[in-house]
Amino acid sequence: MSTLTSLARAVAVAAGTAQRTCTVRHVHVGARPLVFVPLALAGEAGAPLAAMAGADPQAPTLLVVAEPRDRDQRFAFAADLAAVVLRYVEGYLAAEEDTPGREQATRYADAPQLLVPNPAGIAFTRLLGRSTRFRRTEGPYAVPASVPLLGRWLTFFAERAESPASSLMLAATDMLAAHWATGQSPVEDLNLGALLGWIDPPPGMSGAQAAAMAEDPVRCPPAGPATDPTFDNEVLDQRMLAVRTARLAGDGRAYERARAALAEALATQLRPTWALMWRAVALLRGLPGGEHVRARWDADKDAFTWHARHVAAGGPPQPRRDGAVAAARRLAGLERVQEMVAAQRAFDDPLVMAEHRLAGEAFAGTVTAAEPDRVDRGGPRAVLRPRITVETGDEPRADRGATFTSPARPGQQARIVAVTAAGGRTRIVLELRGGMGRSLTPQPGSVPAVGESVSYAAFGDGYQPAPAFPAPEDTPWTHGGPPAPYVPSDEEAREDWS
Amino acid sequence: MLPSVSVTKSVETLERRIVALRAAVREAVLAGDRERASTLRRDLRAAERAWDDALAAAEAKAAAEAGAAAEAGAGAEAGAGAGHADAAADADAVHAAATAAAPAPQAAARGRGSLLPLREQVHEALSLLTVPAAPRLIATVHEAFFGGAFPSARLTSLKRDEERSFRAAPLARPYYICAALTADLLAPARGLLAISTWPMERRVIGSLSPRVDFLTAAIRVAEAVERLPAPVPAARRLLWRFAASIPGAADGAASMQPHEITEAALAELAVHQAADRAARQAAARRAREQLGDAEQLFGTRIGLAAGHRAGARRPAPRRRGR
Amino acid sequence: MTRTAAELAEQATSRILADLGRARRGVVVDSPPGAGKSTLVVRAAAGLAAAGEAVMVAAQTNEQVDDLTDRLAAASPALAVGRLAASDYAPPARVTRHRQVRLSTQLAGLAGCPVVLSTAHKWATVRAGETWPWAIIDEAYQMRSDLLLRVAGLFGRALFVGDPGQLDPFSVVQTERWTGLSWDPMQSAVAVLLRHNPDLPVHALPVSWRLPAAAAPVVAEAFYPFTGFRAATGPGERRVSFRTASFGRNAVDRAVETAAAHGWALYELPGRHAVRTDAEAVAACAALAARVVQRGALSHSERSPAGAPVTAGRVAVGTAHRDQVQAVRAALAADGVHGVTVDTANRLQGREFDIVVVLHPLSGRRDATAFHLEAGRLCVLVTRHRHACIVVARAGIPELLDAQPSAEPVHLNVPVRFPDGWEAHQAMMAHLSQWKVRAP
Amino acid sequence: MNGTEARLARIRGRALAKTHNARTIAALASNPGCARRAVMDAAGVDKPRIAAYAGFPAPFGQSRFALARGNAFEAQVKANGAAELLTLLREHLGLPIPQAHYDDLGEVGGNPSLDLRHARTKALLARAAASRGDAGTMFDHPLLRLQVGGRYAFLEPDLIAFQLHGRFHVVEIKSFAVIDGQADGDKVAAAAIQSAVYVLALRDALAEQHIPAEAVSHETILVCPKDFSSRPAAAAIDVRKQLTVLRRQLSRIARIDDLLDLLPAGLTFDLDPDGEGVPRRSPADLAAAIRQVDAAYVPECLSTCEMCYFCREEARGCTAALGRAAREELGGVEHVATVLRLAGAAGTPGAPGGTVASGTAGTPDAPDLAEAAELLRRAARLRAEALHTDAPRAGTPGREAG
Repeated sequence: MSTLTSLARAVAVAAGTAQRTCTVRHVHVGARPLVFVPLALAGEAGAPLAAMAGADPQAPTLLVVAEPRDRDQRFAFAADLAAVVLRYVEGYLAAEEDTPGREQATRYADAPQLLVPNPAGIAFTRLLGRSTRFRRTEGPYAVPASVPLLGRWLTFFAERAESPASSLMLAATDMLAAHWATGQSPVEDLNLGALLGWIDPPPGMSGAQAAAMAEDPVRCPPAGPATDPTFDNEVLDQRMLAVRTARLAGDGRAYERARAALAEALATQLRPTWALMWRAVALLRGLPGGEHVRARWDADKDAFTWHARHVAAGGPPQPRRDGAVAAARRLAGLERVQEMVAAQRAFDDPLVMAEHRLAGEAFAGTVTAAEPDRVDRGGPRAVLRPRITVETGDEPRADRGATFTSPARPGQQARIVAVTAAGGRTRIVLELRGGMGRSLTPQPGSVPAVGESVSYAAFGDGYQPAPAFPAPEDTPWTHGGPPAPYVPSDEEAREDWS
Repeated sequence: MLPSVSVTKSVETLERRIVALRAAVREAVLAGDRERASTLRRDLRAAERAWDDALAAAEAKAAAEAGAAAEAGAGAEAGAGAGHADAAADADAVHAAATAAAPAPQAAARGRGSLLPLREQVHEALSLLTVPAAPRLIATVHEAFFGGAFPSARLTSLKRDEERSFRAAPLARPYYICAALTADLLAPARGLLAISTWPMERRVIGSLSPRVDFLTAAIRVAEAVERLPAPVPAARRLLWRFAASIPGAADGAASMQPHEITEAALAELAVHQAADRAARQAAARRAREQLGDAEQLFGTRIGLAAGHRAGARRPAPRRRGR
Repeated sequence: MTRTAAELAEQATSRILADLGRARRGVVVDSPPGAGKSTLVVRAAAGLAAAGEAVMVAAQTNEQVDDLTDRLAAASPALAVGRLAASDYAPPARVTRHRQVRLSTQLAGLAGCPVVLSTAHKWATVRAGETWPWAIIDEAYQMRSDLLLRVAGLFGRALFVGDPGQLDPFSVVQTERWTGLSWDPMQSAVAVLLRHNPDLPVHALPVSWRLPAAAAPVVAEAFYPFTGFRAATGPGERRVSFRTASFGRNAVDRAVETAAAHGWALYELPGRHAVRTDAEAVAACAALAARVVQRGALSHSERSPAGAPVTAGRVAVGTAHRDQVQAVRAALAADGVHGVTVDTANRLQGREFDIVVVLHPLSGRRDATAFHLEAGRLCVLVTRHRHACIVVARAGIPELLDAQPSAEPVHLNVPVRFPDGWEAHQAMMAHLSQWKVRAP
Repeated sequence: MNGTEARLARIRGRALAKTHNARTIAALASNPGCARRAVMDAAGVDKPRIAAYAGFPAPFGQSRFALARGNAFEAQVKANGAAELLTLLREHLGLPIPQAHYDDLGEVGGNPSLDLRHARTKALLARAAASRGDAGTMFDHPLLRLQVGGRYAFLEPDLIAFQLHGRFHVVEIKSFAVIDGQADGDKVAAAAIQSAVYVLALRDALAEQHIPAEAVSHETILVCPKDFSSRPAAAAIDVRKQLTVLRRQLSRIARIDDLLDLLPAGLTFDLDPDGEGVPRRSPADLAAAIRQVDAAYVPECLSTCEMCYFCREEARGCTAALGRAAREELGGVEHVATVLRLAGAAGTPGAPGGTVASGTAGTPDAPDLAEAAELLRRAARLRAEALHTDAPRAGTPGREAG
């Protein structure tokens, strides 16, 4: 959040509809995303109750666990879900492409994308992955081979969802809230129906009215995984009881009837969210994609390729938790990615850049003077060091010596030489290096010309190399020493799923 | 979605009514209007029953036309009937014990088949355990070793019936399912059942007795498991639940050995026995001196003064699982 | 008084040095503000070197490393000192003036130096060859666990020194992925070290040479509830006098004089909610700092009983946010005052001044966020001064604290952090309110 | 009944006073700045009923599945003399084997009276404290009391454990799962502050018998299902911070008079029930009465306070309704309308950029708004400028998504 987005919220209140906080889309939306809407049984850890899943808005697959406390039925659910998810994922294992910049390296030409309604949906996916990926496929407590495989893929998606650069798994509320500001609070934005109500209210309704309507759990069932308590108490409980009763009575027909009635009851809770999900997808597709989105999606394709090949090569499932080295390495990666994405968003999107300008981390203005051919002969050899003067109405934190970067010329460094403020305007003299070719005269257009309107930021979207970490087996005594090598344990395999 | 797509007008109207009623009930609940909610709830249940019966009938009819009239019709009715019969009882049982997987069909069948009256099934289980026990354990033991399942909820009323019949005609029966008594006040110990023919020492409960009785029960169950001709999963599950709470009894459900569990239990018993026996003997002596026959079996109660009754509402129930 | 304080400190130090000899793995030393941390590091390094052990010294910033290098070289002129640095590093005079200090970007270039100093980040780039018998890690509470992971392979045993009361290291990444893990990479180097080696000896330096007698007790109570410490000097040993009289006793003068007399002043602005760069508050900070300089303050202390001029360089203004820094700098420049240090708590860590003006993190705030409440932030701000500290705040902070909801999530297997920011703020406000000067 | 109590009784009206429990006491800390909530809690007002009658029923409900799971789990770990719990305590508190005592304080001599149970709880705890561990280890359904704003609230911890040569430990049993050593931080926080309530009450009970507070450990024991099973696992929780928070809030409740003095004398939330108990007071009139007491609505209330929908409706148009962060970022300005006026209405749909923003619209009225105005105008100008920049650097066009 920033003053700019908060102002947008205020405007939304007055306007009665959500306001954009981005001019472009900063996430990748695939051509065939897999939408996954899970429901969980209240009170139990990751106990699936039902789900709607599929890549075709017209043909969702409905999965139901008639008796969620029955271990076998839960694994049956996992197997059914695996059938949907794995078939979808395998669809991306066909076409490959060369990996640019790497010799003889190929990767898959596209990657799957998993969309859930909200962050809780991601958390549930992680739990489901955790509870299935260690299962054994033979011996005691055996499950179908697809179950642990599903667990590994769900875990993969959920872990990618932690990276701000990844679009492999996204929550609809996150995506929408990142591009629009509503007239309500972030807490209330977690309600997908209310959020969409603000962004895209039904004709003849204000965003506020649409949001209010979406808060009525009877008319608009919550987007899960938690179900509405009154649904549990007044509907679900009776339906489940009927199923159990029919089974105890050993009456096959009554059992089928009761099961169908339960499925229908759950479907009523899932269908509205299913529709909302595809509306969200359509809204986001309506925005033009930011310039760096594709590069980030390429990184997602690499990650997908790596994991697919890891699985194919018989690699072990993801451990329960990161070891010392893995954790440190992952943190370093996340930190680098986070800075990179923040910069890329700003470079792609003037509205995002505006937030940095307001915060004094960037400025935009007009070039009032330029010495494109200036050469610095102070050093051992002469170097091209053009200078330009930019006049801006912004109030940047621009200290002498600080280095800035321009979205228009990301390869070029601009060092601040002088800053003079007068009458609400600030004059900033910048010395440029790089991105102008080899010779002592700059390539045409590589130095901003007088009159050109430019923007500069105190951050660049440049790539920093990953820091070096010890190998896991060299974990030092300060961090508990080398970890015991991972061996899947019986306990993990049999861990009863209450 | 439903088989009832191909179905009579009545079912469709019923379905519309059910949908409407469900919404109405939930709205009433959300609005905090309890009275209205419960009225609507009654209508809803009625509608749901009607809908189910209508479907059953329809199917039966279809089946009949297919020429399997007698069999299918009977099945459907039995199904519907039995269904609602259990529904009520089962409901409580299930809510009292959410995590207990519903009994497997065949076990259930055997349960219904068992001809013994409930009090004798309880007697069977308690006699195996040889110590006072809670309804839940009694039910589990009976299902594991005597193949009869009964919702433990039904046992709560049993003790009251026994006391009534005893007071009507004392000692008319060879045994009564009676209470265990708290050692301090000789009052009925909450939620424990015992057999009247047991010595008083066994029926009074001191502060160590729950542990001692748990260990004793573990030994009896272990012995019973060893006596079984063929392994019964339910019985081993039960034994594992004991073993898991006895130091050094077993490493895992798969690898546990009944005799090792017995030894471990005996080892801990040795630590508690003396202190527990002393407390129980003293209490038993007091009981025999101070109490009449009925009180010896069903305990005394500190009289509830009106004031106390008023103050006796429990603290507001605490939300769980949130 | 001072003598016994000196004895106390000496005892502690020699106990620590003795422990080094016995240490199997290492020793941790908690050091309250200005308690002679660097002195300890220098003595330990020299001592180990004298005993024929090679020592690698790691601090967190080049400035810290340069300070240590300077002091070590000065303390043991015969010792060959290596200064490992990145290629773009320009050594300051206080380093280059020592002939015995050798400079290199490669460890190979420093062969034969029994002591080599560098930043932890530079050390992390050194390929682990043969390991150093000893390492000294300075500012270890500001070093992050994952950085320690990268350097710990270089040494066998280590002395960890740092101030537990200051700001924890932080990350821009928000995740609970590692919460509860003993090796959570977001915790401090000392935290991870002690969770895996709970038996390591932990010492505490008992005497603060920086904080005056007026400050030590309240700071100790608010921020170091378990260890505590005392001031080296007694009441009245640190004074501030002025060479010029006040021109018209306005609130600013009264605040400056209150601080001079008592070591503390709370300059209270009328209570209201304000933007972060609250113009009045910013102006007040600038005016107070300026006035201290303009009035030609003299600091009288054990170092200079006759009094040393409090130049602009000996005055600092501390804030919570960078935009506040910028605003105060602008205001000072407008007043034509130059040389006063203005910076955020994070950047003031480890620095020392005679008089410090603090813009209270909660001043004008409507809600106290975790950031504003962090005990370490306040601790840094109110422990930079040798003589006096003037806190600028809008009225209403106690009420704000009272209305503060307590809703932070609680995680399993995560040691509770003490002191609690809320408690620390309450304690400081309660103390400061004695020295309140109301601004018009 | 002293003045304050009489006053609170009048505010509450004819309705029965809601007795506090650990959860409601813990909730005191969730929004201490809110006078409305403080007064209602102190007076023991039935907030859900009031909110519903005023037309804004609380959005909270609980699934019976969660309820059932919770009760079943507690029953399971406490079954057979708390056999499962004892195993955990032996690991965590290092209980020696002989300490396996179990006392059920759920009723006394078959009598569930709260006063009897409380008296007996105190007696047994004192005996245990005086003993050498041979007089009690686990106390099931103990009953404690705590004074909250002049009235006593009865509290029932899940269990209290006594450790030889050691201390009493409050044991809290929850049915949310601990998976790979971690649980939902908010749920643990709720459990921690509830446990802290019990620690306070337990210390009070012992203090009456001159047993020092240290006899009750500030480490409480949380018992939860492990991973995806129903096997219990235990974790120690340090509740020192929660204890200070609670003491603070309880002392505030005790100082409720300061708040009452600010309220109109006749204020009452009485529903004026007729013979059958049917309210005769008009909802509008009740709502008016509620508005007499200031609320401090923030979106966090939506998950903690039964009055939240009422207050949210009241707060429409306030920046607070957009969240604490937003209010802060909008310069602490109270009302959205003011924000927009100060911002020069720039950024509203269709409004041309800089011109309006830089214009003289929204000259701040109060001096303390001047800076906010400056900030907001700049924000509005930047926003408008960016929104009207012709070519956002769009790479791939929308459809075949980038």
